[in-house]
Amino acid sequence: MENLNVYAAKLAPQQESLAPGHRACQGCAELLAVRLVAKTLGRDYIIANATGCLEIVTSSFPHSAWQVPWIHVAFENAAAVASGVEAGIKVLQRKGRYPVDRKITIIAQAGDGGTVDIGLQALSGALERGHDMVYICYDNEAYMNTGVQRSSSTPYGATTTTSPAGKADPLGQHTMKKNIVEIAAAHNIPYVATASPSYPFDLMQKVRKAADTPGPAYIHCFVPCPTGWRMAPNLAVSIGRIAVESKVFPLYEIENGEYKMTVTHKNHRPVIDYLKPQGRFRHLSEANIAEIQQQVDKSYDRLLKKVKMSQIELD
Amino acid sequence: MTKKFNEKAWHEYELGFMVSRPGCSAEYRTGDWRSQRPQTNKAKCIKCGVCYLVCPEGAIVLAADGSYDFDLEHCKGCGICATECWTGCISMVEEGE
Amino acid sequence: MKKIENAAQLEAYRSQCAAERDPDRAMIAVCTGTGCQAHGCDKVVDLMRAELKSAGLADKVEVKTTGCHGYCEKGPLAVVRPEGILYQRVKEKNVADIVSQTIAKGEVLDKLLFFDPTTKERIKLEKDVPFYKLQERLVFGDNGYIDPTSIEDYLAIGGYKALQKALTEMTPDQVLAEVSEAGLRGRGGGGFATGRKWESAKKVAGEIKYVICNADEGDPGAYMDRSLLEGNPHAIVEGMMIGAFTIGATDGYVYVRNEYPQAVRNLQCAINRARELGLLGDNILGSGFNFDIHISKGGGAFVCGESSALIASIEGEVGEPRAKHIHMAESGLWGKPTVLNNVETWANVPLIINRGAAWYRGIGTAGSTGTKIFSLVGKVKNTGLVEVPMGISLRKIIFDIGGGITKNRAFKAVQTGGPSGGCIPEAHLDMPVDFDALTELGSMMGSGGMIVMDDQTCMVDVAKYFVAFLKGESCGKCTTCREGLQRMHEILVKITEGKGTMADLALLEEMAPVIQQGSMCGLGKTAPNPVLSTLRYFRDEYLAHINDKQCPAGVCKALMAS
Amino acid sequence: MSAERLSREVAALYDNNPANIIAMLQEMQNRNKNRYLPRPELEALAACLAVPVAKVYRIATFFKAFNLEPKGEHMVSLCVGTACHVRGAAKILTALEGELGIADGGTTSDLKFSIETVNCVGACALGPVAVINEEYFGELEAEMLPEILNRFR
Amino acid sequence: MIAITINGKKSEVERGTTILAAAAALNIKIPTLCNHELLEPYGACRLCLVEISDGDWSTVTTSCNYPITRPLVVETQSAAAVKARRMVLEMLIARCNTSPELNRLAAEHGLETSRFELRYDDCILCGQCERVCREVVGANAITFAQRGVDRVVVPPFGEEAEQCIGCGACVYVCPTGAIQIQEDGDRKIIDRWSRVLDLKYCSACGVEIAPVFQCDYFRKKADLPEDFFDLCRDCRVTQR
Amino acid sequence: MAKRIGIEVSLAISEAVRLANVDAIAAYPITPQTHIVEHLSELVASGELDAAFIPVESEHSAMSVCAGTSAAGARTYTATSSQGLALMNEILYIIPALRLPVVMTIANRAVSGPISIWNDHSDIMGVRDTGWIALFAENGQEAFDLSLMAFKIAEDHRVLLPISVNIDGFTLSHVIEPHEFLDQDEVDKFLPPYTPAVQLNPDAPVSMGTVGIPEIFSEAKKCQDEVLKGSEAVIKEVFADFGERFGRHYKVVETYRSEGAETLLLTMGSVGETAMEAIDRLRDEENRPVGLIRLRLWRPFPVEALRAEMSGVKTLAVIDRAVSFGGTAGPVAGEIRSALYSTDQAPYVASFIAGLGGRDITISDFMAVVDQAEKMAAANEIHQYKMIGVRE
Repeated sequence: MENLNVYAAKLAPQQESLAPGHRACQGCAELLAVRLVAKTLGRDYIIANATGCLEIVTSSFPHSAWQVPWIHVAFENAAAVASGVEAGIKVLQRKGRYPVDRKITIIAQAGDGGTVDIGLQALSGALERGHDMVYICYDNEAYMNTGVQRSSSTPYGATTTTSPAGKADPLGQHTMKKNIVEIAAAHNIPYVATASPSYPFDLMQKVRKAADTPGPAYIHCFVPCPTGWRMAPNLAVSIGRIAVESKVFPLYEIENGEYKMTVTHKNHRPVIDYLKPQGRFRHLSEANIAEIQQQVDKSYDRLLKKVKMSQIELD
Repeated sequence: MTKKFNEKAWHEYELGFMVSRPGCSAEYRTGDWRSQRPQTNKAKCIKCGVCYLVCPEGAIVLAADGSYDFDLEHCKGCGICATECWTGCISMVEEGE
Repeated sequence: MKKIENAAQLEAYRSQCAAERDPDRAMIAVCTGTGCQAHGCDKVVDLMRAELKSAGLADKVEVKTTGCHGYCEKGPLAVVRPEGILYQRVKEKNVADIVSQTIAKGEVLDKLLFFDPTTKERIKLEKDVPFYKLQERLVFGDNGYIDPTSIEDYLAIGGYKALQKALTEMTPDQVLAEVSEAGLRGRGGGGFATGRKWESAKKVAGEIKYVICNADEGDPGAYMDRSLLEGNPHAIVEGMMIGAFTIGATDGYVYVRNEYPQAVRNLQCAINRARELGLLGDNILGSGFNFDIHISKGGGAFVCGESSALIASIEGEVGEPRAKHIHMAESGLWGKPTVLNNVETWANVPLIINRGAAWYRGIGTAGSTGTKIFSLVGKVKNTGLVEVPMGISLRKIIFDIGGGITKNRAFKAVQTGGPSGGCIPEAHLDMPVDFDALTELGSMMGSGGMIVMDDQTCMVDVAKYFVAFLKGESCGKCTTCREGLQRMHEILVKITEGKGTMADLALLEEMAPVIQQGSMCGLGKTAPNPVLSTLRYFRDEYLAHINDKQCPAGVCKALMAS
Repeated sequence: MSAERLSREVAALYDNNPANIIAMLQEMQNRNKNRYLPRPELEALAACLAVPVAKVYRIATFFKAFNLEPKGEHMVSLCVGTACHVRGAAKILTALEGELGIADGGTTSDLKFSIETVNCVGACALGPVAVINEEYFGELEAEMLPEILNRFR
Repeated sequence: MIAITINGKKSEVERGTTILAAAAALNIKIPTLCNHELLEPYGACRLCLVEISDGDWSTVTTSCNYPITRPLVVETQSAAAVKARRMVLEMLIARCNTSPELNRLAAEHGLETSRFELRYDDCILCGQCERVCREVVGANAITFAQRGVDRVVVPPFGEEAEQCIGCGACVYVCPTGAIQIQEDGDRKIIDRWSRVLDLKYCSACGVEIAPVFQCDYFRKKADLPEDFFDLCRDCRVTQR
Repeated sequence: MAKRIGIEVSLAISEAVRLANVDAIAAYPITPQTHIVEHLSELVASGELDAAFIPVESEHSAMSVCAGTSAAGARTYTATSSQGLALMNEILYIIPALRLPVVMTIANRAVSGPISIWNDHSDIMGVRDTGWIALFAENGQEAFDLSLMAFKIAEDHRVLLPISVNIDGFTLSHVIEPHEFLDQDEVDKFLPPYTPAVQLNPDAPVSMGTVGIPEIFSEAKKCQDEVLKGSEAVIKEVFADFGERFGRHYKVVETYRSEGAETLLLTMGSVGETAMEAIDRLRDEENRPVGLIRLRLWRPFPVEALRAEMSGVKTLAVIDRAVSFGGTAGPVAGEIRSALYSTDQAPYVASFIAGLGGRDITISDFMAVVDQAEKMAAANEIHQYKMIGVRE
């Protein structure tokens, strides 16, 4: 799907269920991703939103950017709230007290903090219970809402306000980004995918698939944050593309256990292309970069192996 | 004239302080944030819609001729459209120019 | 020829033409319609002219090659005027006798006269032949008197008088009132009130409007439009001009079948002659009315008989119907207000203007005024074109005019309304024929095809035939029409092969309303009619195929062996 | 004549107006001795009128009047309209196909004959009827075919 | 503005709004396979049948091309409408049983199988590809051809679609997945249109940009410099 | 009217929830609440109750799921205790702010540490200010009746607030008592299905839980408080309606033999029954003018109803079952002092803390409390609280 580009863009669903006037920063790829999700789902969906950038910028009283039902309860429980909405609607439909003429998709959405850190338990619980919902993590790789503090999704070598690179410790973040996608997949749910608004059709197709899949689905969406990543806002989409082209953020899906790369490139860029435009990596030494290149290659190869393995298994 | 939201008494708000006007954020003008404004050279526009799809604001709207206009009420001037444009027909110009 | 600039000049020229054509002068009118041509009329004409010449009668007796007289069964036809003696089945070998006996001596050749099988008598005069006697040939009758390539012939019998009257003595509103009052309904099939149609188009403001003549006579078994176009093209031109004057149109189009080359030629000739005389063009008869007519040749698609497809085709697009929720009176050809009527409808217009609405209403029934031309074909003795007042019974048409069933076999059904019409059984033969009665019987008027079937016709096969026809002619745009007809055909094939089940029958009946409701244009909307009407009246034949594996009429090959 | 010249000439006859494309195609086909529209001619006409080839191709395949393959010198158009059908046109078709050794829609290898079935030639009284080169042959019976065809052989 | 009631929900619409659009505005979905909001209403698939009524009068009609010109009551789930849609779907799945979208709709309408003989076509002739190529892209690379049961969408003459720029708009709109686009080595292939296009790669980073033909097409259309597509968008910005 | 059945109180509560035809239950097991949710999941599994039972992975999620189901428009129930309630704490604040009428049974239990599974009121006192309506049941029948009435109160469109029905862990939850159940059709008449004022429905989208900027935050809190206070009238209405229908009458503040009493004991929860024994003995054997007052409604605090019972009362001995560490009194006593402070002839309020972490409070304990309270009153002793039975 992703080798579509021109004109298909024009033909994407025209309906917008995310209104303008939200207060995201210039060039916020998270809001772009959300807009694409919204386009895909039309009007028949309900959102449970975790606390975070997305919640703040879209729901500043007395305004709301949402044209679909939306509920925000707390930071760590979007998955739980969504699972409640799902269960509630299902039972009301059964009892004839809720419209049954169409399928209503339940979306839980949170940032990386609300997903990989504080919300991990609720996420795990909801996935395990098998609710028919889609959990979307918009991963901008740090706690941006509170001022760019590190999360367990912050990549190795990135500087944040709580993993700053300094004289004594020139690296920034020391730990490897938590592989939440694999954690989600480990719940044996029917659909898990990575996505990026830089590949809008791939993203939209995955959202559609996730919504149509009975049972829980998890989408991990890579959303460059010009503010937190310290880069020019006009590059937000571009850097997402480079992340994929440089194997930093491969786009793939795991459908009923089967791994599949959804976007592949014949030629790959070096990670330096990805790191260079971003202020958060500016302090890295050549050695650091070489190390990151190695890490990226390794995990990409590992992923390819999984793809191969899963296909052999299923054959 | 209805009261502004910050002039109402405690009992005049909606249940649970919810917002029941879907998408009313559109009333909020984010265009003021902008320092640069996108401008299209329509002669080079192939009307492909790429700019429209990648705008985080949803501030690019289809025009009658199949090309696209900018909703300057909301455009924050991020410049993604100019960067993503297939033929480079969008350029960012300083506001006030 | 100098252009005619006003009514007086036209009147003068008409008188001159009439004078040149003394009605009492001897004349042999030979039908050169398609039927007679196939029977070799051309050679008869040539020979006749030669004989007359050698007999020295060439300047006394004119051999007029006219359009179709309608009695195709008996062609070639020759009418000796002024007496009106009808010679039928005229062969080359008879020509010498006609000239030497009838023309020279005034003796009637008995063997060429019509033989009435019931009275066992020979009938001398055309008007006394049963085939003609019961007809009322208002629109079609002139065919036998004029050479279609001669505008003067047409003028001589009062041609363009109605135009003259409309342009010089009436306002468009008056013309409209007359047509509305006459109760003229579209002869193309729908039976929509012509006055209402014109009125809608007239009401819409606009400098550019169009009138269209639908001459894409696609119904197999119907050829009255062809005969009119070939035999009396000026009547159509005149009708269109009156319509154009009424609604304010500046251009007219005749969309005519490519399969009708003679019609195209004669029509083109008529248009050219009218132009030469200034009857088409700018400031017609000094009235300020400008109008011209163009011919658009169809590419051979039955669906182009459907108005929106026809318009698409004129516009140079494929003949695919478009949704017609906005009426073409508002937005038709190139988006402009358009009135579309078929050949026969247009040909009725001059009559109404000449003789008045009250007179016209006196013919036919209250709901369906005037006459209708039917093409009476199939297993009937007197095949041909018949023009009868609306309201006459089917039995009269088939048995009195048509002479009954060939080989005196039993009548089984008559199919009217073209491929999407229906088959009407014996029980309803006394039904008066008009728009509403036919619809009620599950058939329709259509353009006037009337195909008679005898007991050797298998009705399932007939249904299959029509569905196959429509399947082949569907443009293929709508799922319901394209897939539906294909599936109906599949099922009917199954039944005629003895493989049908009762479930198939149920499925047919389940599909039919969806094809009717779900299709965009008239073709699809009416396509299930043949199946529905045969199921309605001849269900036992279906049951015989399904349950007994037998084809009662002995048509379906697969069921013959058993 | 080159396809370009032909199309220019024919287009000019109809005011170079794309609305007359059907008439132009009819004209071009009539001028072709095998009464068909070769691809280069369709492409040339499209170029000449500045309309997409796709459109010309669509029209040329939609209407039955147009052939994209060469047709025989003599077109045997057999009417299978209702009146002819009830009078046994199907049998005539079978006989005709046998006589010429080609199926409906086909053309003999020597490009002498093509068979097409048409829905109605408006000569219903004569059914079953065939038209060969504008000449009508009515009240056909299978036995008559060899003689009729021989006239054109 | 004209008052309209759809499934009991009332609203006012501008004269000429289609029933489908009016329903969508009320968040009532009417299934359709040939309609696209950016394309002219076409009315080919006939799946969007609904029942409309005005007083005593009622009928089943397609909603995609029915302009509202007077107050109407519309029922999208009336017995007649659902029955008609089910039959349309039964016809469609008999033609094409490989489309997930179609099968989903069929299941939604309670259809497990079709009583008609299966035909295994993958195209349902909705014409979205043809219209998109013509109306939106303007390439006119493909067209309907023939008619009736023989109707197909093909490149002219049934050969390689020489005007196809490989944009994939047709792939995107195809409701049955009948049109696929693949990258195979250095080429982009749309099998259905027999179209094979060589790819152009960024001279700086080596990532593919688009088919050469497409680049040239746009270059000419937008009057761009010869070397415009030598760099990909990302390199054009970041290599500065 | 149905017959009397001897059944464990936890099960009786489950039956009430079943009769309420609840739509959704989200719960995490914790002693001593477990019997309630176990029985409910059985009822769901057997088909006797058509509801979604969502077996969540924590109490935090239990309450979060309840937020979801209730916002979706489902009648929602949960139950918890102690640590579980504490873990819910964050969400407990948000539920009333969103005006979601969740009903929760709290099987009251001491909060760790040291860890204790036994009964006291430290769990509910810890969430006192979250904005929930809180009712206390004294016996099984009351627990059953209040559980039914809780839905009616919470879902009243004038209220739309969550409500907790507190029952003492083990001492009430696990005892078998005779209960008079109600017939389903009677209950259905009393409690029709929940019609939400707002629900998450794409046909009328709303945004719930938007960002509360300073310009409106005080108004939001004021509103919440006013609605909570206003709910007392609705509670009384529902009590009256229930009494009329089923013959069991409840008040927000109950008294026992308080006529002419100069000293009143004040209790919440099941200890009231023991206290009654003590009062009987003091009245009948010692002829002392003592009585008992029991708070059935804890939030909103029934200030007026309490004051109305104070005429002639000289000493009020308040039994608290939780400690307000470093505070001025036991949490209930503190409230009561505050409630009576500005009234004419306010009685002397003695604060006693008893029965922590499952420690028994005996009849003689209560009798001793009366003695001690009267003495303290006489001396007008200034004190924070006295802990009963603690080894010093």
